Amino acid sequence: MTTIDTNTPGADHAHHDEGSYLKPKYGALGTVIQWATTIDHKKIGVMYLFAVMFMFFLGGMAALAVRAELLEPTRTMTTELADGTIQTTITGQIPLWSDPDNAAVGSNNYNRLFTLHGAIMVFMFIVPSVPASLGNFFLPIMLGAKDVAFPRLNLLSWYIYVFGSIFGILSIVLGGVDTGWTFYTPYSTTTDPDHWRVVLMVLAAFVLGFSSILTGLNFIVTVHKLRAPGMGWFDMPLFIWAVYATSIIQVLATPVIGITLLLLIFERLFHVGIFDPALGGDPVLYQHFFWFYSHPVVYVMILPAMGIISELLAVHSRKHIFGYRAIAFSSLGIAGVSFLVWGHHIFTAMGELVSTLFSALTFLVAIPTAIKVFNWISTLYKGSIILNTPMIYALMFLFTFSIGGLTGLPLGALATDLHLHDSYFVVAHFHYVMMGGTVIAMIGGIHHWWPKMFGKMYSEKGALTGAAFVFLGFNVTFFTQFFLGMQGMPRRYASYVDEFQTLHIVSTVGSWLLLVGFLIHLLVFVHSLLAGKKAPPNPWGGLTFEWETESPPIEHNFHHEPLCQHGPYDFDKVVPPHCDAKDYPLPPQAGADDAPRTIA
Amino acid sequence: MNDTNAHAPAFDPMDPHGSTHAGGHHGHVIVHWRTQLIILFALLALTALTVFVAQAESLIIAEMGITIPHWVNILGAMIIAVVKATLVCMFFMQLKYDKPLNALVLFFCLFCVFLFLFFATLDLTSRGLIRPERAQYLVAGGTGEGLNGTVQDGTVSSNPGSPRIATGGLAITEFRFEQKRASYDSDRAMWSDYYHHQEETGAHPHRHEKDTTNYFALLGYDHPERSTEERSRPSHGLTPGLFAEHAPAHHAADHHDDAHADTDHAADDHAAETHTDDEHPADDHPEDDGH
Amino acid sequence: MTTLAITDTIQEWFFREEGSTEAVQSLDAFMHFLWWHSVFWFVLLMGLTAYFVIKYRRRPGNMYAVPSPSHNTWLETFWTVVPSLTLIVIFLFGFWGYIDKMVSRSDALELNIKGAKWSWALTYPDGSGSTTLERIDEGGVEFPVYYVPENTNITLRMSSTDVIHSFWIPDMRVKMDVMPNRYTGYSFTTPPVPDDADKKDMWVFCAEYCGDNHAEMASIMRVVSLEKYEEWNRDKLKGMNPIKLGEIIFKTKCVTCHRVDATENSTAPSWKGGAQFLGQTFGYGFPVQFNNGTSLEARDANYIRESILNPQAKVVAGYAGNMPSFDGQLADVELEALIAYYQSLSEHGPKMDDGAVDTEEPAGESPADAATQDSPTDDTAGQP
Amino acid sequence: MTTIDAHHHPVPDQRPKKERLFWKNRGHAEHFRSHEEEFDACKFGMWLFLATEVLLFAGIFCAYAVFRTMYPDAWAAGSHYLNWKIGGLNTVVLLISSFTAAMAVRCAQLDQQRWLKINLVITLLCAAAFVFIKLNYEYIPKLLDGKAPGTFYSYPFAHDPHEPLWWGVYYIGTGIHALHVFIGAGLLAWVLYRATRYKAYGPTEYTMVENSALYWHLVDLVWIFLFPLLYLIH
Repeated sequence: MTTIDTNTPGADHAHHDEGSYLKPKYGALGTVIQWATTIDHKKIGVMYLFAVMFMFFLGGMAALAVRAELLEPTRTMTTELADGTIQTTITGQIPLWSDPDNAAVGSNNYNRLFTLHGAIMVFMFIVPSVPASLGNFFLPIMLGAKDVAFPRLNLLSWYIYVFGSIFGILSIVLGGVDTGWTFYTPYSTTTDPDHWRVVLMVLAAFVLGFSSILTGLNFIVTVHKLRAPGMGWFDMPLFIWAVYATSIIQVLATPVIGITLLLLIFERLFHVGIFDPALGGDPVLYQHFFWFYSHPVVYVMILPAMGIISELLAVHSRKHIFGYRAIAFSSLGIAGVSFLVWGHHIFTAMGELVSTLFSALTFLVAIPTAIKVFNWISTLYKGSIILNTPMIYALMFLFTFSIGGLTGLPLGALATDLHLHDSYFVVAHFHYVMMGGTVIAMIGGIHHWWPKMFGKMYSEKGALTGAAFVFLGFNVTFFTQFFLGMQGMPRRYASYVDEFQTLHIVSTVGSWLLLVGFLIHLLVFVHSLLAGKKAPPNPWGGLTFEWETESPPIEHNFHHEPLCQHGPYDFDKVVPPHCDAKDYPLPPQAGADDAPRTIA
Repeated sequence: MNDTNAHAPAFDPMDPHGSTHAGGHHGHVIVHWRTQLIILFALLALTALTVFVAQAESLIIAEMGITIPHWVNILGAMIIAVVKATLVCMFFMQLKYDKPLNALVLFFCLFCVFLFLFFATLDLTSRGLIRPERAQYLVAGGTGEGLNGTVQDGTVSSNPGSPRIATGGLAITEFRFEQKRASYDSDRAMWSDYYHHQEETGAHPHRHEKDTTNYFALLGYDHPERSTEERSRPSHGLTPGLFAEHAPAHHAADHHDDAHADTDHAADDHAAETHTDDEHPADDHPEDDGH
Repeated sequence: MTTLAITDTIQEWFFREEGSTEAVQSLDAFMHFLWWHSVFWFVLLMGLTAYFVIKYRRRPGNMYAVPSPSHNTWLETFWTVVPSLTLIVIFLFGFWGYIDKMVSRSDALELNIKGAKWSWALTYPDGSGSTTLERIDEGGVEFPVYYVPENTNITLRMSSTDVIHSFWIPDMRVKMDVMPNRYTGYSFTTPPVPDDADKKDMWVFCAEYCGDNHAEMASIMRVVSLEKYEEWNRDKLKGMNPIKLGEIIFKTKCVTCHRVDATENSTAPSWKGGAQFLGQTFGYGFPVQFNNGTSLEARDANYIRESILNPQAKVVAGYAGNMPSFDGQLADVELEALIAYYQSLSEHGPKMDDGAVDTEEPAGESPADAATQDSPTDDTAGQP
Repeated sequence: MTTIDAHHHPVPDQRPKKERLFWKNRGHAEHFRSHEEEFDACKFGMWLFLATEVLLFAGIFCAYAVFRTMYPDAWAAGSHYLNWKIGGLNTVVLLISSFTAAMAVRCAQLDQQRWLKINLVITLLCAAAFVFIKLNYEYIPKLLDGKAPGTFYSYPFAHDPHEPLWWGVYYIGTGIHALHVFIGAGLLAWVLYRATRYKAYGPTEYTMVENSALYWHLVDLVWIFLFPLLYLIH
């Protein structure tokens, strides 16, 4: 892919005088207003990035508190009582949550904490994480477009996200909810005597769903209508394919959670009874509604991460990705199959017939996923692999995601699921896929694109140290939980029988290692922003469109409308733009007629 | 997808989507008003048809005593609805003339709807496959017993502001019935009010199952059956003159007393029984669910 | 030998001990199969990755990637079809194990399980409940114990009185959700009692999140020999001191919320006479002020009974009153035992003179009465 | 190879709003290559949005199907309380409005400004009539009778203990549909305003008319299914 500059003077260079999109304008206040009202997909993407990182921090703090509580088998985190009695706490009281008026209701901080962790991480962090931040920033650029199809809609969905998050945080700050992020009825319709906390949290998830829908809709139209001239469907980078498949799921599955949560709100406010056994409703119907969305949505979480991995592996081993079409179609395949398998979350609640059907269908998902992994590993074959931070993260992803995928098998098989369901095994599996998959891929992606987004290089040494801690901490934290689950430790337990304590301690220590890793990454990023070296336009020698613009990109992305002339992974045919040909020698087989092209 | 452009022989790399070939708006179809009008009339006709089918089905069952399986009713209505929806999509929404991509969106979304309906309904109806007791509801209608905030005296629960009420183990419908009954001096007065109200609102007065003394017949209505799963009964509007011929001047309480005197022996027994009940309305009320 | 040792180690890591019945062993074997299957793929994939990363790392002489095909239909077909075949096998194994747990044997002992926040109530076919309570570990926590005979087919018929729970016996490798609106259940065979012991204890956990004390909703299923089971069955309630029996019931059903000392309770008043909670004094014989302005000179047996069966009838002033009703869960003798225990905790307790165990039912108690006497407009009048 | 000239950053249009929004003066957004492409994108986006709406209603239809299967008697009794004449009248009203909405698009395409407005007005009147009929002949009398959802149910003479559930599904289904009627009418009113004030729509610029009409047809589509399900099937 190249932008061919024929140096025609004048009108062709309409955007040449534009500066970086980050360049502040009209003074401090003006800059703030400009960011707040921007319809530039890059600025929106960056705002999303910081927002989801903040949410990750919040959710992570809750997770650390949960792990700290589990150091001891007895319950150590209780509410302060009205008469002033207070029990030993490890994590300390969270003042806002000690509601003396409600002490009699037995508010339970541990339950609020894991709900907080789950709700924040799922609805506010991981669903919007990759598509809304990196996707928003890079999808139009990788397509060679100036913006997404509906820029104002994009801004709208950002604000919907903000308001949804505010609702959610408000609900937490003003007392918290103890429903778990799944809001299972009838517990969620009976738990909160004041109503509005649960309603607020459910409303938050409902509102956030709209943000998700609008972003997905925007991306689908963008991919269909705004590809650069010359870019056919199979010239698109695989990251685009992944985000495209993600968007399909977002558009088709999210409305169902919309109506589900709406019904839940009606249930609470008007006691309609659709999910309430007391009125003839059915609580398992709620679970069907919920998982019809929430299973596809785990692919909303993981698919973009898979797209990132395809990019990282190809670029950092300078190798054409193996089985391009297989990976592209497996993304669509996963999106399609994702609608068929939601029942495997509720094997213990469903009838025998449907359980069996869902179990059989569940294994279908394993096939496209396995295809992707095989293709990624084959891409490494005969590559020129550099072990920098993004690549290390990509390899880490292969490691943890394989474990996550393989541990899905006993959960998909009926007999074993009856034992493992709702145990720590599920917790571990979920974190291996979501954190070991999505979060790790996202960190890799952020490192990969950091120079492009902010025009600064980061400290490679620091980042690698952080990666080591994250890898170690992650595996220590969650691998132990597989054993905990198989041995009989149920999830969402504030206290447990003594024999599990050793493994819990190991797991908690792992969570501290994880914390150290993330803090190191945070330092590296802050250092990079403040004192990082200026980034060249194409530090890794990538071939996709984003590496043809400046770092950071100008306001309208490209000086000229780009023209797609080669595939995104033709490393053996093309010298990457802005790169010196001697650093990127092409193989001798490249042939005279297909002479290597150097692009300035 | 629509990558045919990209690989067609006449592909122009400057214009991958063929936007300039289309040349302005000539690709857009302007549907003739006559076509649209015909579609409108077709839709109206189909609406009439679906109403007719539903009513005819009721009539056939009631008049000829043929029990048509319930799904026939549903299937007929749904087929007509699908035809109507197709017409709207094809012509009003112009899918017929549109890019196939938009139709594809609709089809894929309908496919998801189908999956959703199919599996959810299948699960909730096949639970008792291996052990039948698992399919049954523990309590018909639900009692709310055991749920947080249930109380036994009919007051609102401990959740302040909650619409949840406690019914003392009764289904909400039963609970309201008992409340109503308690507010009347006698059952007869209550039923009289009921039929009167039914007539005023134009609804068809079905005999109520609780109306064991058959005040229904006493008051001159003789249309005691209602639709069930197996069998549809004609609804209001298809038995013209039903009220005109039979409706008695039942508004005053004394009328009921007259009617009461004429009842046959069996009904009398019932009535007597109920009259005793009136003193302590709740004592003898059968507790259907035993809760 | 080594293979066996490895298998044993894995078994220990996975499930802590050898599976005790045939069904459990076959499930464990399935899990071992999945494990080795996963190990195979994982080692293969990661081995290849590591090999490629080392072999093809970027070196001065290896700046470009050696051209290699980016697509191979045969290879891709191969690695699509082969894993799919193993998936079919895994599905079938899972299905068989599942059906085995769902179908009950004709000779099975049917146990009725009722889940409530936050305790399990188990009823035997003869209608008796389980009231044995034993100290299980040094943590000082006591759990209800359910006796079951060894080598017996058991079928569970489970339901819940409030929210969804899940009845999990990790040692039997099976759980099923407990629903408030319908029966669920599964079957299993109890393991034999080990030769060197007279019983085998199995944990029962609630696996579906059900609120505040979800984590405390545990019980013990104790497998004993058939003779011991029958003996225990006979002696269950015989000649038990009502106070003692009340204490046991308290520890089975009430202890998730209530305590008997003034220090540790978090959700509900202590039963200790004179205990302070929300500015009110609790305990038998102490005066009480209600939400609706009325009061009682001294808490009596009638009041206690009503509070257990119909907690919302009179709610103590300032208290949210979210105690669930235990109507239908307690036999009369159990109820009286509870009252006796409550009395024994207070200095105002009976000196054998004030009709402590007054079994006469208070007037106007029946639900139907309550329902009909209140007209709709009066709904709030009688509210606590 | 050729250089592709990027679209110029447009100089802000200084003309008064009325002139700028006149359909002949409307350009296309900068990031689209042509007006045609922008139109296609908007319409495609609208269809995707309609797909989400269909799935939103799928939840209600699913609840309907499940409970109809579980409590057929309650459903039979419930639909008897509804008057098919009122439902049928509303169906006719919506079908006519759908027709006029489609005609509005045609008028915009043909630059028949007067008829465009007339069609839009008729559509809006139909929307108002629909809401009026619904409120006046259905919701209000039924609520006064006590036929309310869930525990608000206070009608004493139910035939089946699950009738409150039926009313729950009925009110939520028709209520969310009514909400869509309001949203659709709002869109069409906006179109009417711009058509009147700016003559904003004409043969080359009618995206908004088309999309609003599509939304309105969806409202009609949902009702086409709700009508037989709620009123006709006993």
